[in-house]
Amino acid sequence: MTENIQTAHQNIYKPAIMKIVARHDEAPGVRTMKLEFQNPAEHELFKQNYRTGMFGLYGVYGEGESTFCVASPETRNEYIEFTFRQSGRVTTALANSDIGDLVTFRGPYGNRFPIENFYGKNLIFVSGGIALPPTRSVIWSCLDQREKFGKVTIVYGARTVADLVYKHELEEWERRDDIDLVLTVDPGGESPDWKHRVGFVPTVLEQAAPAPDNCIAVICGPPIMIKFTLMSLKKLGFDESNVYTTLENRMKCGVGKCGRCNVGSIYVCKEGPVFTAAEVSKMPQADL
Amino acid sequence: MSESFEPKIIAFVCTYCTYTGADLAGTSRLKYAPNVRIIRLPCTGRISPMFILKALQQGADGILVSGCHPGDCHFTHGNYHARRRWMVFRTLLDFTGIPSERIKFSWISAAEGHKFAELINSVTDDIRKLGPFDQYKNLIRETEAPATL
Amino acid sequence: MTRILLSDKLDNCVARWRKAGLTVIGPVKKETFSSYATVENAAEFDLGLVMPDRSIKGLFFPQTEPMVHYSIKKQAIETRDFTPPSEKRIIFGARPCDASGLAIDDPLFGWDYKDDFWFQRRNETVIVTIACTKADDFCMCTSLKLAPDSTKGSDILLRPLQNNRGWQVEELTDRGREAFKEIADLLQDGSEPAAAVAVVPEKFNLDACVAWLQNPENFDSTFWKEISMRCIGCASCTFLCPTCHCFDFQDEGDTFTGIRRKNWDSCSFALFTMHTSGHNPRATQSARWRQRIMHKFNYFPGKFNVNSCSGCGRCSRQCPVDMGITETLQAISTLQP
Amino acid sequence: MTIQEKYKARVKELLSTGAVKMVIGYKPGSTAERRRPLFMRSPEEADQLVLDTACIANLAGYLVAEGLLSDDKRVGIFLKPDGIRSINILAAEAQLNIDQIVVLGFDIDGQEVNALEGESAGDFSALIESIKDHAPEAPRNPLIEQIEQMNPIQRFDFWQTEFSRCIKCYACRQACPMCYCRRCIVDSNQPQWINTSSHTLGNLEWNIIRAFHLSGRCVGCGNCDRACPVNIPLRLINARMGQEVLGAFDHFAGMSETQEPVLASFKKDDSETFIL
Repeated sequence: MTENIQTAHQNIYKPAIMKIVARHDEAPGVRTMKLEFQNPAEHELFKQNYRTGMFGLYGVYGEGESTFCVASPETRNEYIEFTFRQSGRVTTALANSDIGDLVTFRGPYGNRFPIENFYGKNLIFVSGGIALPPTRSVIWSCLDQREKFGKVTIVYGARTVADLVYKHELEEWERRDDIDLVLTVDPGGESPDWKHRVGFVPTVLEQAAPAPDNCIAVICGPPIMIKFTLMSLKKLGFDESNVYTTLENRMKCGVGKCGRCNVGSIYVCKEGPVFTAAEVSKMPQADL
Repeated sequence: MSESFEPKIIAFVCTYCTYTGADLAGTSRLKYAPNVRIIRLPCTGRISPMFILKALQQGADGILVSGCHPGDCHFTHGNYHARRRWMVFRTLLDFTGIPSERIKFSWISAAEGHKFAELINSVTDDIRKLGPFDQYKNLIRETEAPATL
Repeated sequence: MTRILLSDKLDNCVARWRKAGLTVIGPVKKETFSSYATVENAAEFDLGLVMPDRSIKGLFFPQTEPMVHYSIKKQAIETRDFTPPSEKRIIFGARPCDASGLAIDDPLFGWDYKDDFWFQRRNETVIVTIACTKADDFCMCTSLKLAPDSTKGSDILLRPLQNNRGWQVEELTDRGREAFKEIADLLQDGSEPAAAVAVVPEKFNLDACVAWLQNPENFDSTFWKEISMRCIGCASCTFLCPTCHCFDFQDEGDTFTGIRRKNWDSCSFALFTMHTSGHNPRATQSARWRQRIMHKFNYFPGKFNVNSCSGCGRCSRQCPVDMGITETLQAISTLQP
Repeated sequence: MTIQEKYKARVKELLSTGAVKMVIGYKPGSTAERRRPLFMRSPEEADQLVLDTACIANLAGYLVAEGLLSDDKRVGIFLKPDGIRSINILAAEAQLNIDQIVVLGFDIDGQEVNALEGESAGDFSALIESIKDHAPEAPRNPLIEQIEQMNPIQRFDFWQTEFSRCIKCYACRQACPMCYCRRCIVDSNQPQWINTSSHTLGNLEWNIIRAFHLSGRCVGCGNCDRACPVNIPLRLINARMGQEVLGAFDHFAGMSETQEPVLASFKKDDSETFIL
């Protein structure tokens, strides 16, 4: 938990100005942007504070701010990458921004993945659709210090082949022999040249059957996928306290004041977004 | 002050009649006041009262709404619907203190280039005489201050 | 022997404070509506109100407030901060429930990240509270373990004299003492007794309510649906509440220049928590009403050790369908925890 | 038998025979002069029913609450003539099926409450007709006259003073049976037509747009006016717009379930004196 962080500004709601230095279309309507700080002091603060798992508020002046996780790992904090699907007012404005344009960033906020607790353990990452970005920052945090971990398995699925994000990284991971990559698409979503699996993520996960001993699972996806993946992991013998996930809720302030992101008594922006499955199961499920 | 005041007027016009009329005014080399910014819409039926409020919000001093004569609508009756809407909206604005002299409505056909030029001149003159819409502009200025009370 | 401020000296006090550069604010009634407003002389005060219709919150956390002015240039964005305006103020005649509301929200605006918009105003404002000698059907401070003469959040507490000629002065903070130095010679010693404070009957057993709310099983109780069935989902309860603090950011302007603003928002609006995907964690009005009650009496005290309610009763007083915290907690206190 | 007892018996009968799944009425409120909406699903719950001169709220808005009528079952509701007009409009705008509504009609006449004959909305058409006929000579609110006497600058100032109090709690919208949109125009943000902030400009825009959307639909029940926590006289604007559509288009909102909405219809000879 971070205590008494004050940003460089007096006005805690004033964002940093960022320049878009790269952008990449991941899937229909889904885009990744790479941002660089314009103010060195703000960048320094970010470097000091950012840990894998935290989120930020990305925005365009005149339109507003939206919450996304930081998709780049703490081991690469020279820039910020984030991935979003164009759907509302802010994401449309972001999607219309080009390389060289200026956008805003506020953060990093929230808690982190306790990666040092994962040292020496096997890791399994499970994610679905556009929920790969939060997992991806953990994956890279671990791959950048690969020797500290045991076996690494990544299970990733999307509705269709086109909906898979980070395709170039998936190829890279597939080529590496120190990662087990299991890719799947929902039945009916496969293309003629699809060489990987077809089936829902939880089913594919059960087939991959990772051993629960000395293993940490990081899962992220739409609520329905999380629900069934958790059931599968339990079936496989995983302990809830070894399963990590990140919650996403609508946020405006990011700093525990605006009052909308809480699930029960838990403020996702302050106490989250990273939770263990054990913590999530204690939350009022109707509020998720 | 009133000598040098040049009003900002926004015109919402339908593309089939008034816009073509404006075109005709242009190709006929008719001279008219440069104070009007024209926004072209498919039909007067598309001109929502929201547009008028937005124009005022952005600092317009006057507004002109214009379309095809009754019976001439490209979509057969868009302008009949618009007419009712304007009637009601005009009363509403009047009742809330937004002077109806600042919001003008007209019918201009594609052949009425002269009427267009004359109308623009007379509307500009009228609004110029009324002066800037200070009451509304004060409200816009006030948005920079935190709400009191 | 206590220090006494006589009512007929009040106008002098106001003049003195104004001369010292303070903005003087107090309860003012205009036609059918009352609020805390800036005054020029004491005659404008209406100190006989049970409480103004609007709470004191807006003076520290305005309903809409500009935060950043932006103008987008070709290769740069220029921003101008709206730092909270520096203005020394004195609020005369605040109600104890309003003043406690401010103290309740202090930890929220201060945890980890300090909201200077709030704190600058808090630090520059002296709050002179007058103990209540009358209450109405909706007052419920006693049920919240506060009182018509609680000192929480106040810098000075005035107790009305029995003979109605003035007030006993109780200085509580340095900030209060400082402001009253200006008028030290207008005070006098006296031994007139203070009038009895208003009788506010206890309307529910708070501890029983909190115990019920803390039981996780009751989160899914059908009680929530029953109690909130007639809720129409407006925000009059949250906006009049002295402690409700939820807000929203809105950008207003055109593509090139405009203002990012902080506006009040309310948990009773359906769009408050709606995700872009269409998923809404609090999809029904009952879930939203549950959130409001839970937040005030379970989540907030869990974080900051204080209930987020000061018992002013405005939520029930103004509700278009006659709901409110009182009714809900009265109903809860009859339930088994 | 008082009207309250008569209706209580009728409600019990409706509920016990299963003719309706719910009856919406009134029960005592937190003070002597307040009444609360009451939702009765069993005959026992009808014991709380009150019907007296304090039952002034228009309950019609609850009928369009999500899911209430989606099962095709019938619902009973206590309505005054303005409420009956409201459900006529809701039916005309395809928001509800009027056959699902059992109207328990009543009218308040000074200190007296009278029952209205009939149980389906159509039974009251003669009554509404006579209200319409008397509308032009009904006493106008003197404040409307006063406002109309003002010059535009005074009128603008008058409304600014009123609107400056607005806190955008949307109680007016939520209390209004006609404001059933799932997403209100002020909540639509692509584009953001009117300012959501409650500075006076945003308040003015909001109140103008709401009044416009209610033109020719408002039945003058006064729900918005009563709901407003800062006492803005919303009724004045809506009443003025009601006079306008009656005068200009002979439109009286809520005559029947088949009445065409005034702003979605037209006559070729509508007045157009103001058009250049």
